[in-house]
Amino acid sequence: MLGLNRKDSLLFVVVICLTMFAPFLLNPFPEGSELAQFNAGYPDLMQRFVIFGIFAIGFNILFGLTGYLSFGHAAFLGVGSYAGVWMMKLLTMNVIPAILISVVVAGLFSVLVGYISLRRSGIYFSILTLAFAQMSFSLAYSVLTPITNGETGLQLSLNDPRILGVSEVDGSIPPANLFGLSMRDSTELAMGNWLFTFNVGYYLSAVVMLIAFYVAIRIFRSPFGMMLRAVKSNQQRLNYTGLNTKPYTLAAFVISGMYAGLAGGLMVAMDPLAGAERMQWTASGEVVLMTILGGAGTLIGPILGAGFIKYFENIFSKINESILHQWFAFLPDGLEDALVFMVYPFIGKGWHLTLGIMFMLVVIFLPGGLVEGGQRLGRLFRRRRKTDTKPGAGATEPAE
Amino acid sequence: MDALLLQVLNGLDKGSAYALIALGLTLIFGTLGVVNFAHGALFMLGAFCAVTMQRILTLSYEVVDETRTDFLGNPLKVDVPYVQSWFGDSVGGGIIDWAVPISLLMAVPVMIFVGFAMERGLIKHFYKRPHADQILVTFGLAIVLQEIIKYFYGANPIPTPAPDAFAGSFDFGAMLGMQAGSIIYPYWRLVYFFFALAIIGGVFAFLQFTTFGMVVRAGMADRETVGLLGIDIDRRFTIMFAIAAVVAGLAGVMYAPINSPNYHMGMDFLVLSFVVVVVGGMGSLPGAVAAGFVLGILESFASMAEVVAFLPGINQIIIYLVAIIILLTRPRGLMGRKGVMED
Amino acid sequence: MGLLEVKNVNKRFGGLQALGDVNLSVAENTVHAIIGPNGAGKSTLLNCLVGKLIPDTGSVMFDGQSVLGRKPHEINQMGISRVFQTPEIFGDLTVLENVMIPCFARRDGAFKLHAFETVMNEAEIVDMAEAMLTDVRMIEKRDVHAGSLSRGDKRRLEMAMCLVQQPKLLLLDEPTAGMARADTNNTIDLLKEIKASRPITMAIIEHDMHVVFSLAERITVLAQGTPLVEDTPENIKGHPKVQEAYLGQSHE
Amino acid sequence: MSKTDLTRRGVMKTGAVAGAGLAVPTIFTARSASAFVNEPTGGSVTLGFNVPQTGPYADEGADELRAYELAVEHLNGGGDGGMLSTFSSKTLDGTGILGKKVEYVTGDTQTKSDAARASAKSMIEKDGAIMITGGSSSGVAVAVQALCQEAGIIFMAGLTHSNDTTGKDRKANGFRHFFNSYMSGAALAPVLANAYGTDRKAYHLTADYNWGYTTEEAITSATEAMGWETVETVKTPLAATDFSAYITPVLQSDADVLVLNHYGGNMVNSLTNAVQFGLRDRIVNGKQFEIVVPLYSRLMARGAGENVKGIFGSTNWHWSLQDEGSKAFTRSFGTKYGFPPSQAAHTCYVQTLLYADAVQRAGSFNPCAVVEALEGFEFDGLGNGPTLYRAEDHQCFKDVLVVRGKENPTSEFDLLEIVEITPVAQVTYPHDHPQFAGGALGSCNPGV
Repeated sequence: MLGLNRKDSLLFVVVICLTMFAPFLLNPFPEGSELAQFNAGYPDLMQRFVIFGIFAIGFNILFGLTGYLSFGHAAFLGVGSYAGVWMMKLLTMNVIPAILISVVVAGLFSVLVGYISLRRSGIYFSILTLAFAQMSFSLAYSVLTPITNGETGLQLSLNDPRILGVSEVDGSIPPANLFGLSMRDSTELAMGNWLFTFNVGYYLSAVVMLIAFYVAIRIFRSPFGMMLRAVKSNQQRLNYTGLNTKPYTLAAFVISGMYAGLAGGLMVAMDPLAGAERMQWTASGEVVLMTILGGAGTLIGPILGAGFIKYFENIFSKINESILHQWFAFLPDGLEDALVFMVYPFIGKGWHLTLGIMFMLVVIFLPGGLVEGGQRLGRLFRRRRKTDTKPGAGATEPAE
Repeated sequence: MDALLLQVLNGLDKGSAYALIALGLTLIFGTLGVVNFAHGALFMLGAFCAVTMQRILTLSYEVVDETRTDFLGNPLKVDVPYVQSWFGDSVGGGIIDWAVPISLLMAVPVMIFVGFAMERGLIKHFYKRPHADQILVTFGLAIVLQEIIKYFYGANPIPTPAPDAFAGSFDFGAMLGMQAGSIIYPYWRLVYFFFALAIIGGVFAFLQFTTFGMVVRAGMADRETVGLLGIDIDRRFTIMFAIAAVVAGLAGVMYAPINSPNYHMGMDFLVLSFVVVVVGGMGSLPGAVAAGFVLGILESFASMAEVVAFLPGINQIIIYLVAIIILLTRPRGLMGRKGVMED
Repeated sequence: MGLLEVKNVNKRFGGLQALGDVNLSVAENTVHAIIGPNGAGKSTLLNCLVGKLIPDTGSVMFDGQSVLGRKPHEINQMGISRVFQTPEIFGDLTVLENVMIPCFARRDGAFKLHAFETVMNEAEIVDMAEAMLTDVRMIEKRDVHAGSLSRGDKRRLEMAMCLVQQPKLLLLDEPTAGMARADTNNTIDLLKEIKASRPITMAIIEHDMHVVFSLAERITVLAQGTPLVEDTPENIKGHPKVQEAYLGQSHE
Repeated sequence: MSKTDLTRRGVMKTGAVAGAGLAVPTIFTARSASAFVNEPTGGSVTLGFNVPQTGPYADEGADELRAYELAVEHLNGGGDGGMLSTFSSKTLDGTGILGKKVEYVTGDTQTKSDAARASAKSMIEKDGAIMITGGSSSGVAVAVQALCQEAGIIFMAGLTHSNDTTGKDRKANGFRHFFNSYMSGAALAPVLANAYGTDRKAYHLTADYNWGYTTEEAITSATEAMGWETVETVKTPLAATDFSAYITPVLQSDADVLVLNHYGGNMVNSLTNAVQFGLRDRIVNGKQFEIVVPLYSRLMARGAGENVKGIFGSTNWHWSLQDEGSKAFTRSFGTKYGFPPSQAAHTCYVQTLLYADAVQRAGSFNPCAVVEALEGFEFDGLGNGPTLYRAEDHQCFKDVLVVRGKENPTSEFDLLEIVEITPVAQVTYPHDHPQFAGGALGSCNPGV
């Protein structure tokens, strides 16, 4: 299908289904039930899942294939966001130009950073990218305030010039749209006690992510992708084979920078604000963690990792003490309090702690990330089925 | 001129902190080959040893003072530290006053224990794993450590003043025959600087003049070979890790009076320390120390109003800018060796 | 005029004169061995040929063009391939992919952004690589990860990767180092086969005299960074200078 | 199992669809569902408390959260009623808002605009919150305020002191009870002139971001109007932890006052460093050297320990105020939690009450009705004397406190003493004042 082999086609179809039916899949618990707290099927979080998915897919093209660990990738996302907001301020609220300019500007910026940083490898490369990103962040937060609006973040205002559009509609800023279709519009579907929300912005992001994912698969399976894996494996041999590694790594760097810009542009399209913290080293670190957590070098891993982290950030941080008391209300008072006391440090303001513990557990027990967890489960399941039918038939699981 | 001299002095204590953290970081990297993102957290734990010691010394019982009222209008309960009531106001007060230096005594065993536990329990299993995994697991650990501290001590900075004896500042200006008060420098920062020199000197002497240190240096130069010599390198690695933890911890204890400790101070220092280590050259101890001081002093220079007026924002980015320039002109940092962490 | 002309090449490392006035001429379609005791400068010379090192003085001409100042990949594109002493292969890739990469390099040059083709759809390249693997009798291992091959297979694979580029000059750095006698003989046979089947020039650095005398048509003896003699194997065998400098020490 | 967060989504549980149990899909769009976004239709209404729970302001956020919980308790008729009894408007009677029980959801702003907006959005989209409040920095307040404007939700700002929140970034759906940089300057300057004289040379260290800029501008213009001279203004990086490099140049200047336009951790460190370098022991131009901290936070001042003693600053509110409202609030907060509330807690508590009261008076949760009810609203009994919610910029005008670090604190909470209660007239400015220029409220947005 679409030039993919059977296994990749299958994976792609699965991802298509997951994203298209996400409003159902992420809302498994009925409204009003105690577990509804764990529902993630609301537009903002679904958008974040796919947007950070794009970011991580792009990062994985660089890190997963070439092994170059960039610690400053958030800078491209940030730069893309700023470009996107400016496009909305100056040109039109249609999201297409904003997204395009985000990709272009992030691409150009990554050419500059990549050209310089790729002169070094290993940790020296990481520190160079980190340095560029931190400089971008610091400057955006302070002296570049006229362009970036500093601490507050660049946002739309009622007196933006907006050449191909209007500055305001009845005292409000017009919403971001795709040829008139507002990103904020949603349709809701009620089935029994369940309520599902289908949001225009989410589906736009999801389609973009599917395209991005498809492109990533193609890159992984292309000669170019093979060269990038060769870079990771043995640069010296590649040089003595007549290939110039620099343009390959630079191309990978720029492609992944453009993915970051695309993610930044989409973020702006969903929510027209660009904050400087997007470029901070913690944000760069986050995408590294997403990729490693999901499984670096695998196709689906980064998306899983992105979902995992964003889920924690948005769902666990919102559980508070009174919700805990509700959950354990059926227990005797003393036990209820004891349980709340034990769980409390890990939720709400303690969500960082839980995340830290999860990082450690995953990396200790699943060296290949969440994908490896999935593979192990699959193998376990398959082996059990195999031993039932045909004992002794060992299957070699081709690596993703 | 005196302005420059002042900034050099300022750079020295900042540089001391960078150098001490970077020293431990590069020691761990050089011997164990582990990228330790939890090293900043060790620095933070050290600072909280000082906070804890202060809390222990000021453990109090309550005395109700009927003449005054608290915010709700009830009789005021006044806390009287046990130490003060046992030893009398002057001696007890003096002991409390010296909480930070006293906590050095506590910090050493605590940090040795933390170092041991970390290395045996976690880091050991990651020697052979890719650097990315090491980063992830130590980063997770750093988050866990700082969240635990936050749970018990809150997010706000906690004041841990230096003993009164060191409270004032030293008038260099008057000493050098310049106008009095033009160059002054707090005593505690001087203490910190000399303390850092002593620790750095101690670590170097240890590596230089003991057989243990010799093996470790050999290990840093060529890990494989030393492993082949049949020396029990594992045990030495553990000890090395504990030493690095102690260095970071002591740096943290002594830093507490300079800026009130808070739970995220480790992360604040972590990134800069990494830059310092890399600029110094991965795995090079003298490089780390030199880079610490160089970057500390440059950072101070860059924050001078004259410089900022000329290059707006330079004070925000100087360290990164210098790091880029150094790495582009000297591929492996100031004193790095070839082939270390380049793939 | 040989295919490779090395003239007056000097290289110093600090106080050590690694190469002193080296002159060497490798004629087209010959097998030329470079021998000499340890530290004679053989590897340094090789590194100067492929662009890893730049000589202090002198010239290295290949096919009428200077290789000096060119990057390793450019020199390779001129038609020089190198087999390393410890096999340099792509351990994370499969055997077939290992061979396909030089095929791409040969067809597309030093860089091409072919990000949208699919590797396995490149029939021409796959055919070329499979044919090569058949030649070196490794076709049955085409889907194995190269990192898990035996040392002999790795060397064989590396040779296939070099040969598939159809280089004008193949540089072999101790191709039988660390091999058992049987493997060594296999390698000799393989190299003979290669030589017989196509027009190719080879320069071999080798310790093992058995290999040298089985293959070489001309031999240059290096000692302490300078060429002692250059002659045919027959003449080298009895040459007194060589006996003294080299064979005298290491021949059992 | 029966206690649930009834929200817009709560309809699903109690409404017609639920009983049927037949999975007959009902499709409707948000547009047509109700008159305004998240209209509460069940027996309860959900408010969103968006405060920093991680990061440097986590403790301040925790205090805000305590105040919110207290406010919800009082609105629902629990506890001792707190300020409900002292509030000049008597519409709130402890039966929730418009008879609906008040529920709440919490979120973490992380003191980052992005995270704060994500959290606010989840409250709006997932939990059906009708109002968002909280926050501990101006960047977050402005970002969330803009989001609420777009989404059609009321935003009641928490602790935000930058002029921009009700200046160039003001929004029709957003309201601020807290005071601002201008007010700090206007209140502080006369007190400073009184204490230190009118012939002073000030050196400013300013945090390098929006709030720092507006505070520096406000303080310099207010003090210059009193006759002070501004010798130098230097920006310091937000990430700075050690300010020695910025403090020492002060020694070389002929300044005799240092103004620290810093907040939170920055303030703690810069003040500590300044005292370490002996600035307070200096005599310059024949005068005692002084330090001023324009915006005081008691929570943060604790981090600076002894160093705050005798240092002037301004604050929105302090628990030692003796009016009935403040006493009532301090009493019920202190009884519940065991320590006095911070100014952040106070403003958050008051904002919740003000919102509830506005809804009650308007008789509707419709944001536009609430905006109308709050605009130009005059009230008293909430701790700062008679107060006006000005219609033009949605800023509260009330008395401002000038405080000084206490020499002999009786407890760890008793760090500040009130020097002067600056009357509201002195801190009032025209809504088109240059420091607030460039913004427009726009029109209220009910979200549909």
